[in-house]
Amino acid sequence: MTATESEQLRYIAAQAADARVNLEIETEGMTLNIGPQHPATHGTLRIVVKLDGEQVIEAEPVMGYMHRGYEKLAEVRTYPQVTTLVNRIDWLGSFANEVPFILAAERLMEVEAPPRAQWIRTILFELSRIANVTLFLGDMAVQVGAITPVFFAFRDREHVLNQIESATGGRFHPNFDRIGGLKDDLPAGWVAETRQAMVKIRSFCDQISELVEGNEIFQARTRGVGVVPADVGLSYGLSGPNIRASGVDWDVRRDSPCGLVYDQVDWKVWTHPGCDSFARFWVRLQETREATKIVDQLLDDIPSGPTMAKVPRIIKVPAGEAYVETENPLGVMGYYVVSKGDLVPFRVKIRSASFSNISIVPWLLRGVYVPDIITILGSLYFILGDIDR
Amino acid sequence: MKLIPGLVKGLAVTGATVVRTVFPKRGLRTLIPAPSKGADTVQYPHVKEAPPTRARGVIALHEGNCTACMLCARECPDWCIYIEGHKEKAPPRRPGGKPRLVNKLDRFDIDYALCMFCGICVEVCPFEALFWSPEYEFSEPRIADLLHDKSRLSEWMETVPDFEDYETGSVAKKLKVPPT
Amino acid sequence: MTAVLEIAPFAILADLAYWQVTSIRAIAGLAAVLLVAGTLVYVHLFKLVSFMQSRLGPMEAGPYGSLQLLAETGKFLQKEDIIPRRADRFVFCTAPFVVLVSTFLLVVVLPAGPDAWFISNDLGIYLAMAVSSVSVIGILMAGWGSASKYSLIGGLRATGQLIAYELPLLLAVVGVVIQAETMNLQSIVLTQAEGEIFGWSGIGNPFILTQFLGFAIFMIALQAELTQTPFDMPVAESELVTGYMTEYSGLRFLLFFIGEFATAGVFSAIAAVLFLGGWYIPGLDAGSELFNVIGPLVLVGKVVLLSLLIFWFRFTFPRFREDQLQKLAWKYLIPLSLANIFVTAVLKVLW
Amino acid sequence: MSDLLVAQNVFFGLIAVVMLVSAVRCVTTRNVVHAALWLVLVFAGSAALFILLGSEFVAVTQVLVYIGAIIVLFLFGVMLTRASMGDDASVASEKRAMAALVAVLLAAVMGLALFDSFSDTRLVIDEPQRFGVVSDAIFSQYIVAFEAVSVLLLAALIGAIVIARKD
Repeated sequence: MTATESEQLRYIAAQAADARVNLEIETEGMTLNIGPQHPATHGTLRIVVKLDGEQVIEAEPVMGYMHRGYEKLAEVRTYPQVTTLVNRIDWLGSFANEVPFILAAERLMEVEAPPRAQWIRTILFELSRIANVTLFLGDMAVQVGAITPVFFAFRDREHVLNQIESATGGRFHPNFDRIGGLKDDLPAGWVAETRQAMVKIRSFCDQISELVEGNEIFQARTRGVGVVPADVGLSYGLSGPNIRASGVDWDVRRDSPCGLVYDQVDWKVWTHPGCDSFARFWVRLQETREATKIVDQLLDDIPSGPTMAKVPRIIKVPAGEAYVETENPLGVMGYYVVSKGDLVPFRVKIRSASFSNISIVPWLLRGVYVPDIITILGSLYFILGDIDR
Repeated sequence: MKLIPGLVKGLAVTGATVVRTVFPKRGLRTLIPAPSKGADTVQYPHVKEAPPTRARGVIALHEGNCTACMLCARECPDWCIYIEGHKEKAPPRRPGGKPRLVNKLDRFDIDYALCMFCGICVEVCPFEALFWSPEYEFSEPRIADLLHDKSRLSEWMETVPDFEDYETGSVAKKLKVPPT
Repeated sequence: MTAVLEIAPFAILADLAYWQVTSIRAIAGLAAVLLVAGTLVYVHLFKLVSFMQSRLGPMEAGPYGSLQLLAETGKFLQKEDIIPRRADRFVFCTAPFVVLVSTFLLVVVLPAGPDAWFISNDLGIYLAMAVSSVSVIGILMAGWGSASKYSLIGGLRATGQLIAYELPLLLAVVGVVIQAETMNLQSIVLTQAEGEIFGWSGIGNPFILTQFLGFAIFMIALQAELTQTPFDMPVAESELVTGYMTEYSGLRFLLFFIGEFATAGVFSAIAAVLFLGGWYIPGLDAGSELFNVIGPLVLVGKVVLLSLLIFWFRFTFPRFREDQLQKLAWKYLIPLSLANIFVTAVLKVLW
Repeated sequence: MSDLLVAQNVFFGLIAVVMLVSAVRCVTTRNVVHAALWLVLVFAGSAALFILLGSEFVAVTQVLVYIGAIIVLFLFGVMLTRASMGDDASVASEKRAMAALVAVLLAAVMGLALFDSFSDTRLVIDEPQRFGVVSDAIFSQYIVAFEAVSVLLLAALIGAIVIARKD
């Protein structure tokens, strides 16, 4: 794409203008393996970068070290079993992984969850977003060298995880969503406790914004680093906060809220025109705050009623195909489910957000310095399970 | 230009955390340092975490209810449940009736090294024989010891808590845990 | 009180043979470096930082985790000493010692009391600055000798950074030297103890008041010399995996670890001597024998205070990028410290 | 006094041996980084010799400038340009004769100069030379030379920048 190329050239020129090594001196390039075992890769992503001094000439992500074959596994698992599996794709916001799959299956079976179930689903969805993004807020600070914020992140994420656990029984892998509703209803006192947790999360956001966002060094490290122009981002399939940080006002929650009750609450989609790493951090910080607001509003009026629609005990999904996507913490996640009327899905194609998000990495890393690689990777925020599936 | 530089604000945040951690007390005893109370962490082996009632810690077996129907073993996504049983004659329910054939459980093992704690077995059990206990301290130095057999699984029954009440607005029925 | 001290060890010291005095000094030097480093690790790295992150830090070994350091040392000593196959064995193995030697040589110029010093001569701070620059070689050796790209990049970054920040460090000291008219650290302490502020000699004249700019520059440059966080690009864990120390394990890693904290302690002590009056506390006679006993403690107290600043910064801030920290050194710190020298010199001549 | 003299002679011998060995290793090793590291020992030895002569200032300056800066820059340059680990056959193979010639000439010139000025002078070292004396000498007796060297260094600095920046 020509727009892509020209944007990139301009970007490289801007990056290299002030301190480009004199090209007439013959220097030996160096190939540096970042990963598969490296603190910045959150697991086993490997990025092969060719360096000229400290400047990246070429970068290539190597994926698949953690490939677990979920799409294939799903073909030999019944629908309830698949729910357990897909939990583990993005392990930090795991409830959010179940939802689009369940929604796709529900669409095929033509059942709809009762309003109470939809409501609770949305609450848990946002809670898992908070659990995921709070960790990003701390982790991003660690990537640029500040150690303390990540401890705050783990500390306050605990409140949210406790709520998820006391409702679903699973701290990391809730496995709470069922075709036609939810496994169980909320325990008594859960609403009040969640409200308290939201207060804690808001104060955590304030702390982070003072400790990290407002910090001059952090801004110097992130502003203007890893600029993703909107058209480039869209052409690479970026989604979620990453594309909203490039000023694209696109949020599946608002634009096509299928099965979730985002249209019932008053909230805002945050965008930032900065396109850089700082913008991505800022958007996520605002989204965490917004998520606490959504949860608070939803908690106010959960409708009463059953949490499970009438579904047969043994689930056989009628033949057909459905694609449902939701706005997961990492970006747009979609499940394309093809059924032949069996107990097991015929084919499940998972569109995970991180996989698309890091496809821009080679484009983005060309011409940056080694420390910026880490900033960019950190700000794009991927979960290895979400890339390799 | 901001009034207070972000660097100073950052220092204030960490500094305030130190003060809050070391001097958590309010009122007269403010100046007595008590970090053990102020810290957000707990000293785990000394202080135990209290998991919520629903926490999926370990699966308990109520042996009397199990009919060795194999539903759980079949639905388990990673096939970590091993069941063997045989049919046995049982005395008639009413005096004078015919003797019944009941399924008797010989073996019921769950391999926790394989289990991924999804809870499907507990859910599909039609006879209320499997329950979740929030107990979480059953790690073993040897992986073979993670295979819990029938008696071990029945012991967990004592730790199964009562089901808790539901939030207002719920129409779900509260289940009962059978006495051990 | 002085009578007691006359019969205390100090009187005996005078009659000892040269080798005895020397060995006492060597042991005292080791103790000064290791004890201070241990204190810093416990007080700051284990406890202060934990409190910053609202946790408790080590609690199990000894009362309140106070013996944790011994446990850690034992652990490091037991660990396998891994040398990468393609590493330059000799360079790789000597590097930590070079770094450590530089630290131990630094301590010799520090005065801890009117008579408690290792050497006291005109070299003073100049020797300290010269010796501290030797550690760069150790770091380069470690970076190059490890046969690892991360180490190499870390070593190169460390060198670039240390060269850049040695200058402001030295130049910040010059202001103090001009004001005290000596490079002898003992005399610098005495000058501060006997100085007066506009005729008021209540607290002496700690140079932090008159040389505040110098102090600030010194502390910033110090942070960079120690490769602590805003300037820890060379050891950046999240990208270079602790840079030049990547391949080290066991004892040799321990040496680097000790070196890091010992250097932090010694440099804080130098800063304390230069700017905070060293072993002197206001209200007492600087010549008093008492200071031979409490002087070291006072100095350690000041060291803990100054290193608290270092570690507070370290665990609060993100790190600069390499080009940014070079820019900070060359564009701001060096011109500022030159201006500081100029102003100090002019004022010195005018007064 | 004589005790001190004996000690001085012993240490001079030790230092001289170390310096000689390192100097020889420095030019014979095939590893550039090792050569630079041997050079460190040579410089450290000469600093020690200066201390034996009682000129502490020069000794410390030797450490600060030569070990702390020049060698570091050497190593820096070597590592930046060729990071070849281990021995490098191309080092010290060409232009050996030329190097030997230059070395011999340099040694001859320096030896002559030293003998010429100090042939029968006995240095009496009562106490270490004070900094004040050095600075007084630099800024009065040798002021012209000092300034000339400063200007030369400045010129070199500017020249280096001009060469480095082609744009």
